[in-house]
Amino acid sequence: MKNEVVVQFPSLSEYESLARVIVSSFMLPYDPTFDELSDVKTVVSEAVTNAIIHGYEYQPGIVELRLAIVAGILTIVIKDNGQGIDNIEQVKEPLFTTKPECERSGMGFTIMEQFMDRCHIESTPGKGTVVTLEKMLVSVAMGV
Amino acid sequence: MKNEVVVQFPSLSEYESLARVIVSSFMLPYDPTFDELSDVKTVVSEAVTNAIIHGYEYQPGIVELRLAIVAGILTIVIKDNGQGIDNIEQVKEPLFTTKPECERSGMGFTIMEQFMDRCHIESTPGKGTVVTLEKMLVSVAMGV
Amino acid sequence: IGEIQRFLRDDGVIKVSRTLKEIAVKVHHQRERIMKSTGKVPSIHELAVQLDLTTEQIIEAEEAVRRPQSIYESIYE
Ligand SMILES: Nc1ncnc2c1ncn2[C@@H]1O[C@H](COP(=O)(O)OP(=O)(O)O)[C@@H](O)[C@H]1O
Ligand SMILES: Nc1ncnc2c1ncn2[C@@H]1O[C@H](COP(=O)(O)OP(=O)(O)O)[C@@H](O)[C@H]1O
Ligand SMILES: [Mg+2]
Ligand SMILES: [Mg+2]
Repeated sequence: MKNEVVVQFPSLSEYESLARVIVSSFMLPYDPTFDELSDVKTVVSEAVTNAIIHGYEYQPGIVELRLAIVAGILTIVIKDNGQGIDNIEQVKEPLFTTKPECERSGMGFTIMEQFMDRCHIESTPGKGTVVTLEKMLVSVAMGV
Repeated sequence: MKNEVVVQFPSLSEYESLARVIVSSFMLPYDPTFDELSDVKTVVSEAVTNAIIHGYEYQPGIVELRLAIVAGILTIVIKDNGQGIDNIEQVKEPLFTTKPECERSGMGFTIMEQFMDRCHIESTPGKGTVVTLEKMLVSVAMGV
Repeated sequence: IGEIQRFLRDDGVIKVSRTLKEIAVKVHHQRERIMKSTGKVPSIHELAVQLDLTTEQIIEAEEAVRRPQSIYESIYE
């Protein structure tokens, strides 16, 4: 990908914040509004948290974050080499969660689909998960 | 390295700010003082700028930033696969610069040595440069 | 802000978390003001210019006030 930023960080929740500021700073040249930025940060939080608690189940691992903006479309890829997902259609359903005991809302993927223009999940059980999120940036779309 | 964060970004000056917020977010859980953070951001700017303008001479390339904190010591590694440095002792000298036409100050490495506890340069002409910077964090040292 | 920073610099041991929290409060108020007067959400750049801050500072501040530690501080200060 052209002008891509790649980040690898340990699967610890303290790095969720790092992922959020990275995406914020990455978007800055495109003059995002406060709301755009906050939506994107929210989905990054959801995907990174998923990698840490579901992918790696709090075990040590590496989460990879890739960012690119091509023709006004922001692409965010969040990858883990964790346990993977058996039934992708099922996990996308609102309120579906495999960790009800954790006070998780089961709304992570629903939020990602809502806030972004595209949310694509690829996963191999036992190998890991790649979530690809895309968003057309308004400021760019308006030619601002 | 334990709990290491690795970032790869294109050799464009617009990513200098990304490098700065990354190091800032990385240090924040250690509750740094204002001076500590501002010093560290300054040295990251210097090293990243060097990679872009001297290492790659504004040509496309990848800059790698690695961060780790072990036992209260922050280690920052900035790596490029650019043209490398012939005489390391010479470039460390205050005011030495190979780009006087660029209004560079020749103080980059002097600042890095001043603000950090250690500044180590490894370089292979034609292959690239690795700058390793270390700093004992006061907040951690004081057990704050 | 420049003034505050200079003051904090003199002190030397002032924690960044505190400065960032102050910035976040300013950003929040300015954002509300802009939304009331124009009905639009300002961009980060606009806010930075209006408040004489860097966009970097705004990003850092926004994130800093999310931290549980900062919430703790704002409750007990
Ligand atoms: N990276 C991942 N690796 C493995 N499973 C995942 C991953 N992300 C999500 N899942 C599965 O998808 C379900 C739904 O995710 P989500 O919508 O974010 O809700 P929640 O995280 O609240 O459970 C999770 O409960 C989990 O079973
Ligand atoms: N990453 C690098 N790759 C190649 N040469 C470098 C690199 N960093 C620094 N140098 C060399 O070291 C010199 C001194 O660097 P510095 O002290 O930062 O001063 P300045 O950047 O102002 O020239 C530069 O002029 C350049 O010749
Ligand atoms: Mg979730
Ligand atoms: Mg320099």
